[in-house]
Amino acid sequence: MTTHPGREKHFIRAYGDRRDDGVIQLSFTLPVTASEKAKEAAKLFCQKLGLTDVKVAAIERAAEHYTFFVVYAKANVVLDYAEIDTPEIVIKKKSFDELNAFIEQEIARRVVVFGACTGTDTHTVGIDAILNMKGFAGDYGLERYPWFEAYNLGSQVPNAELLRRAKEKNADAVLVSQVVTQRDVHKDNSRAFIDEAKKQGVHGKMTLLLGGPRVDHKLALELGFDAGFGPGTKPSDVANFVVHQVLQRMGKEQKGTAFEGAPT
Amino acid sequence: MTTHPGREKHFIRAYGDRRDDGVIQLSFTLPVTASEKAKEAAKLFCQKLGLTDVKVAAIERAAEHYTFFVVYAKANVVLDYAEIDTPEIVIKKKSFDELNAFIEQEIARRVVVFGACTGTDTHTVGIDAILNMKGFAGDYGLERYPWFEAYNLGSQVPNAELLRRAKEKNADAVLVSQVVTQRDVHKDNSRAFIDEAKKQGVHGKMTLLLGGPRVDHKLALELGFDAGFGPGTKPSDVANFVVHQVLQRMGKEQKGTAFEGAPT
Amino acid sequence: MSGLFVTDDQIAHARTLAREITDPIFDLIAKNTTVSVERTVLRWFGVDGVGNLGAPLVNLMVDRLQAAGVLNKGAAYWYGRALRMGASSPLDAVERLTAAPLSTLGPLPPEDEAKLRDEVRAEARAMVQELKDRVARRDDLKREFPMAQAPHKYLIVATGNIFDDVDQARAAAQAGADVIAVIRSTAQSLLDYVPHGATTEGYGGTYATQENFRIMREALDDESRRLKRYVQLTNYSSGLCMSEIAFCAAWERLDMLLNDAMYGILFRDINMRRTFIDQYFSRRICAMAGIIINTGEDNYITTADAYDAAHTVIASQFINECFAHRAGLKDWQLGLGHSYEIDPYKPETLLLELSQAMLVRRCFPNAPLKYMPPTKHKETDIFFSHAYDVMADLVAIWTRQGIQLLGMMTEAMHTPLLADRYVALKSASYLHRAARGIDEEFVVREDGKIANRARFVFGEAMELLEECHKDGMVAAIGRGRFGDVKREETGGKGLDGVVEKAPEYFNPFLELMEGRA
Amino acid sequence: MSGLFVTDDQIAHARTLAREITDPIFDLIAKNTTVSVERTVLRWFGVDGVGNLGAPLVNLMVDRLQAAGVLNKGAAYWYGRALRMGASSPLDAVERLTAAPLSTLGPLPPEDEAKLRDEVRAEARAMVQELKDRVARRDDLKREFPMAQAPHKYLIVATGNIFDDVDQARAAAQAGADVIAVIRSTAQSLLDYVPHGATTEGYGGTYATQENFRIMREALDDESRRLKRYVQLTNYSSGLCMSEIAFCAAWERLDMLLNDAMYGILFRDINMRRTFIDQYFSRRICAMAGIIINTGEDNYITTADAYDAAHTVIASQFINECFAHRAGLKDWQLGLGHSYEIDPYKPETLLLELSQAMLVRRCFPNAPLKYMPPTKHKETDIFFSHAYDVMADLVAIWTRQGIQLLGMMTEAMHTPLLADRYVALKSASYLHRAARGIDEEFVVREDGKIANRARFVFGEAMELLEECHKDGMVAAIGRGRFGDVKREETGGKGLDGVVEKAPEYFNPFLELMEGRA
Ligand code: B12
Ligand code: B12
Ligand SMILES: Cc1ncc(COP(=O)(O)O)c(C=O)c1O
Ligand SMILES: Cc1ncc(COP(=O)(O)O)c(C=O)c1O
Repeated sequence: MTTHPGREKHFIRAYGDRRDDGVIQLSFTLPVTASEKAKEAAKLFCQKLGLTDVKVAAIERAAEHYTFFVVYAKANVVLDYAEIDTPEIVIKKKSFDELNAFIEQEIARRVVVFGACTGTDTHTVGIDAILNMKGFAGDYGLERYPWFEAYNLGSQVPNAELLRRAKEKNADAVLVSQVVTQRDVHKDNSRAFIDEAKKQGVHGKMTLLLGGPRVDHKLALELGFDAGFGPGTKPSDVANFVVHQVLQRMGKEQKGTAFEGAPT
Repeated sequence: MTTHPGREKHFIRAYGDRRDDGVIQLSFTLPVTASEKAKEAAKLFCQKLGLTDVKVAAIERAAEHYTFFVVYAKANVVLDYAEIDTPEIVIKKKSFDELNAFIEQEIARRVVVFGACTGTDTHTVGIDAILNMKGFAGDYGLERYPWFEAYNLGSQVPNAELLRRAKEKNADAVLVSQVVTQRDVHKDNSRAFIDEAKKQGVHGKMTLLLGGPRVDHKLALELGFDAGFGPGTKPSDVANFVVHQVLQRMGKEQKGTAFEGAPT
Repeated sequence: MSGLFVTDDQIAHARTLAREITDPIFDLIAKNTTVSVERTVLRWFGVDGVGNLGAPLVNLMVDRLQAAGVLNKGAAYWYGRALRMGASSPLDAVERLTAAPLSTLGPLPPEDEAKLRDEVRAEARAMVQELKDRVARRDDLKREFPMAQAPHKYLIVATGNIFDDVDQARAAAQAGADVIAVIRSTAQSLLDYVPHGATTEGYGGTYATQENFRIMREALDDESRRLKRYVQLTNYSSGLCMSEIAFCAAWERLDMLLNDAMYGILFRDINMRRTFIDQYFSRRICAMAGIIINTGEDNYITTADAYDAAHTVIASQFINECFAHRAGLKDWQLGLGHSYEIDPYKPETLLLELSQAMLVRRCFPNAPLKYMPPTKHKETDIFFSHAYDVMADLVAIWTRQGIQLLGMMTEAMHTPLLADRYVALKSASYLHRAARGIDEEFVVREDGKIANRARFVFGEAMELLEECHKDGMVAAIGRGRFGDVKREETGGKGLDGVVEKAPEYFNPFLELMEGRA
Repeated sequence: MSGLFVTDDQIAHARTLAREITDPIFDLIAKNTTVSVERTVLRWFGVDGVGNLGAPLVNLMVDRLQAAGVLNKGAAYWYGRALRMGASSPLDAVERLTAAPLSTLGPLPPEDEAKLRDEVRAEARAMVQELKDRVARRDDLKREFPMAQAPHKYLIVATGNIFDDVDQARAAAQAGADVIAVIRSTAQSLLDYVPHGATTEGYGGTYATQENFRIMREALDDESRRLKRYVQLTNYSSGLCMSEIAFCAAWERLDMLLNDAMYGILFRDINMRRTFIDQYFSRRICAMAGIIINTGEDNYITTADAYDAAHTVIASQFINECFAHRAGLKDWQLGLGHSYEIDPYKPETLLLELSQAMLVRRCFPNAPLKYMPPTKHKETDIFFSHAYDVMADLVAIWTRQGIQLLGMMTEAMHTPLLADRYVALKSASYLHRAARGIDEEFVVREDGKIANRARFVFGEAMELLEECHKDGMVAAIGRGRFGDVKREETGGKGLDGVVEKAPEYFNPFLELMEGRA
């Protein structure tokens, strides 16, 4: 990532075939019958988005009353890339061995985590990737860390049960996976989880993590979690994060310290 | 095409998975290195287009300093489909035999047309499709019409030469094909053609037609042609159009009469 | 295909193993019934509708019978008793039964018992005939408007709202879909009842209800007539209500059903015994109603790795086939599931996928087979994912799959948009058109990578079957042999719905379907 | 492959026909030279730069020699005369020659003539050595950073601006491109001179200039080092300056060149004689410089129908091969062109395309071959077009194409966007990875549709060769046998640039390249 000392401006536009030509591709369906009129509507649609040089490339009869369009057009959008904030990395991410050694020394007890795919969601592959021995993409799961004590409750676990079991073991962190996102069911369930955590009095005490393919850090924070992890998350990212959280709760590290691999 | 008596409103939005959900797909490249920051930029880019619920689905490292994005988002664009104008069809398109019989009776001489791919363009397949015997998609080319006299001069023909030869034979129509459109070279060449036609004093006298994959009727009119024909044009469309033009020039038909297959 | 990769004897041996593996399970099935089977019986007699609190009447009735400890005689028996008590209609029967103090109702005199059974049998026979008549109507329509050539392009709709589903199903049919699947709402399989009526709210899918089935089939009948091409409908029956849904589907003339002997156990943590018993009755219904079942082996390789676990698919297919044959299903009804799921970043994956699909074809030459597209390794880069799906289209036509689920380029993101289906259909049509008959152009080299891989996978599958044979299915499932998922015989949901049959257990539909009456 | 579809004898017969077809053309070539060949000679001696009005010095000089009617002695001869007149440098030679009243310069005394030729020959030998040294540097780099496995993924850039092209070429290389082609500006092939210097304006492409070649090769050398994978560069030489561009390309260490014996005739209406003579000298240069040529048979089926005209591709390839062999090119340098262009709405197109590609492989087992993607039937529906390209990727890896142009999903719309190339590369990589070795897995059935079609096409190709043999190439071209385009021997552009050689014609480079000196 380029850094921009003194926040010099760094204007960017879409790149089609030449710098700053602004060319982008769109496709969409309109609930009308394929025709010249439909094509005109597609053009207008794009113009209403502020696009210019609109080329309605394809007009496909997706069904009797639906037309699918492919469009190329120019977006007159300019961004100042220098203005986009990403936290500066302060602490380097620790490897498997480093992290275990670090926990041994600094925390001096095993870090306890509980995880599950809660609500009606049965997609366990993601949470398994984080917790199970095998891990993900060659990166070991938390069960493999000798200085972690990881419990994976599987799928369709009621929020209350996950929290109850975590409390029993005085867990440091609770990991919730949400994969089905249609009509924002993951948000509803996540909110229910946080309400339950407040009810059980653990909110703000344990580290609560949310993960899944449509989760990002921002969303998780909004929903009341301590962090959110999206697609491609490695178990070691989560392990590092949890350890930082424990240190911070122990007062050994300043809150909000940015570190490598932290969710963004 | 649905007709809307009394121009009732007919509001439409993009259809993703549900009526009016507004979901559209975009893809574009930004000249930045793939990163979380790049993803944020892509999101902002879409928001600046007025899109909401922006899901930056894919962040692909297209090259070191270029990132390709696939995005799904909601467009809050509403169109009144009833407001989009398309001419009402008055005269039905004539078949091959009908048209020949019609010319024999109403014009009583062969209709002369000249065509070429002018300028530096060498894409003859399009103009050949319109003029040559074989035609296009099972529809005969103008050479096949006994009541047409069609000359196809081929490719890379200078505008002046095409016009000169057409004038010599007192042509009814001149057909120009333009396929290469990069940096609007087709528009430049078409303007040059119209200037030349004015110079040779045939503009407004002969019917001048423009065709090609990125041509539409509107564009052709803007450039000073009598009509424009885009992708998928059939020779019979052109034949019918030219005959209507001749009739109109003869005063046998009112100018601007809308007919089936007319360019739109 | 005969002789390819493995010998006919090896394949025959696999079938023998499968038969012996399922033997103990058929004992279990013979000795037990479930609440869901009994509810199905009542549905078949025409008990429909819901009680005051929204619970289906069949649930109210069966729960009551179970609470009273008399369900072991069979709901049909009690239905007959109610009739004899003067019930004028199935609904009336429910009311009478739920009102009467059941436990106090002793047996009738022997001749009355026999008469009761005869009466109920007669009614059952009539209802079976009615079902058959309904199915015949479907078959007439199919004859009138023949289906397109296989692979039948199978597309899902999943809006949650049956009326939106209808819109999308029609659109998909117009764009070339041969089979429409209405995906069920998330976790419906864990409901121990079948929701009632037309539904407009669901997550990740639409509730499977009899009324929803009816609405959709009606729309597709209409669309079939308009397109002059019969468009098939499928839904999901695996779950706690496997046989009830099978009945609803049969009654509403569905063409296919997702119906797997083990899916509920492995992927929904439904109790093993419950599932085995339910699947049998549900498959008997499918067999009678000419429904093609789709099994779920493809799911194994969404959890386990598709390369490593390839043999589990084959082994399970032999078992699923055996369960199916023993429930009266014919080969043409066996949409055995498999899929194109190997990590596309591995080398030679097209060879591996061809090998696997050819091996499945070799083992099950007369089954239509159900081929699933890549899902797990789909990327959010829709252009890559589309290319990836295209290769699955190729393998499908190459290995003459009967049923092909079309991959969606947006698989990694959301349930399909209307446009996603259109895009998939257009490409699949191209592939089918372009590559039809390719299998007849080539002879597979027996010393090549495809053949060696097929033999290797078959060998591993045989080992797994031998293990199941030696230690039993229960043990094999306990070890996570299928889909990397471990389950215990007495674990999971729904065991309390399993009831040991009394010696006088009565189920006239089963008798009829088993050819015993 | 040996023995597949047709016999080795049949193929040998095709080669005999091709040889005899080209015999009269080689007579023509032996007896004539062209302005462009002579300009090439001067360039090789180091004449570079442009005159006051922007015309290249080589053009000024050759035009003058031609106007004076003395070009038939060869530009090298006059270059020698200028040297003897005291010219201190090639540039000085140009000036002296263009200043002197040439027609008045009679022959020198015999021993001086001989000495002049020796001197010029010595210089030519040195320049040839310098060219070889430059080429050796390229080969070193190739050894240091080996290329990826074939098919080499060939991508085009076409911004019109060489500096933008560099950006895009680097991006494409980073995304996996193995060969970068810089598309020429529209109609450059009709320019009877090679533009000079770095250029930033062009339509549909970027001007082919020596400086542009240098800039791009330098960038790719750098990129090859960074990626540790040699990235090849290609450009276009067909046209009125075929041999000059070949020289510029050789000097700047390009790896390939589009170079076809008939493309200019058919697709650019360049005079036949002119083209035949130019192609020979240009190919001699390619042979020496280790440049792989790419022929243009694929173009035939963008104008003619790909199904109907399949045989014209094969026939032309035999002729192009013969022209190439006779110019000293080795099999490994023959990127004979063909393509995946059959209308995708026809049935069984994958079988047809496989048949054609396998037939080409069968006929030219040792040539790398250059495979083009679908273009003509591409749709503006980018998702369909992408699927269509993917099948061409499959055929490319299946038939072991050496060079594969990647199809662009936006082919029907615009010259490629950066993203289009990325999308194509990612899918092609997947296909190459997934299907590598598939040809070794299967035996083609000799009684199948693929084999029958191949035999049919080969048969038609033989008929066409027989016709060319009987009536001559000129007649066959006159009948529109290739690409549906008809051309006359004395028609087209550039005939006035053909000059009959005088008996004392002198061209030391040709002597060296033909092994005569
Ligand atoms: C495998 C799969 C299944 C398997 C699940 C098996 C299992 N035991 O998990 C089966 C076949 C059973 C299944 C069923 C269904 N599925 Co499903 N399934 C998938 C599929 C193909 C892959 C998911 C996957 O395993 N990804 C791989 C893992 C490693 O990635 P991940 O989950 O994103 O996890 C990573 C990160 O997100 C993160 N992470 C995830 N969780 C957590 C938690 C924490 C705390 C942290 C720190 C990190 C973290 O780390 C992981 C590693 O990097 C996806 C499509 C796709 N390609 O994405 C559809 C998909 C998720 N399924 C979908 C649906 C709709 C269903 C069904 C509801 C369909 C139905 N009605 O029948 C059912 C029922 C599921 C239910 N009740 O929940 C939809 C969801 C649509 C949406 N956005 O809402 C998808 C997207 C398919 C689609 N396009 O329609 N499915
Ligand atoms: C075939 C082809 C060629 C052939 C042309 C052979 C020939 N004799 O025509 C060859 C291989 C020689 C060629 C060369 C080049 N091509 Co070219 N070629 C194509 C291709 C694949 C198909 C075009 C075609 O034949 N379409 C079929 C016909 C029937 O469709 P059509 O032209 O649209 O015509 C229809 C209508 O538009 C209409 N119509 C057309 N003209 C007229 C005129 C009138 C009066 C009327 C009424 C109607 C009408 O009716 C027709 C029937 O419906 C397209 C890509 C594509 N798939 O579109 C690229 C394409 C057109 N080529 C392209 C380019 C850049 C070139 C080159 C410049 C590349 C280069 N630098 O080397 C060269 C040089 C060409 C030149 N100097 O003009 C680009 C143009 C990009 C742009 N938008 O500017 C395209 C789009 C490819 C790409 N994506 O880069 N090409
Ligand atoms: C055999 C089978 N049954 C049922 C289902 C769906 O069941 P549920 O509704 O439980 O998600 C699937 C899903 O893929 C399946 O393969
Ligand atoms: C052999 C050959 N030469 C040259 C060209 C391009 O030539 P031009 O620059 O004339 O378009 C092509 C185009 O496809 C070709 O195939």
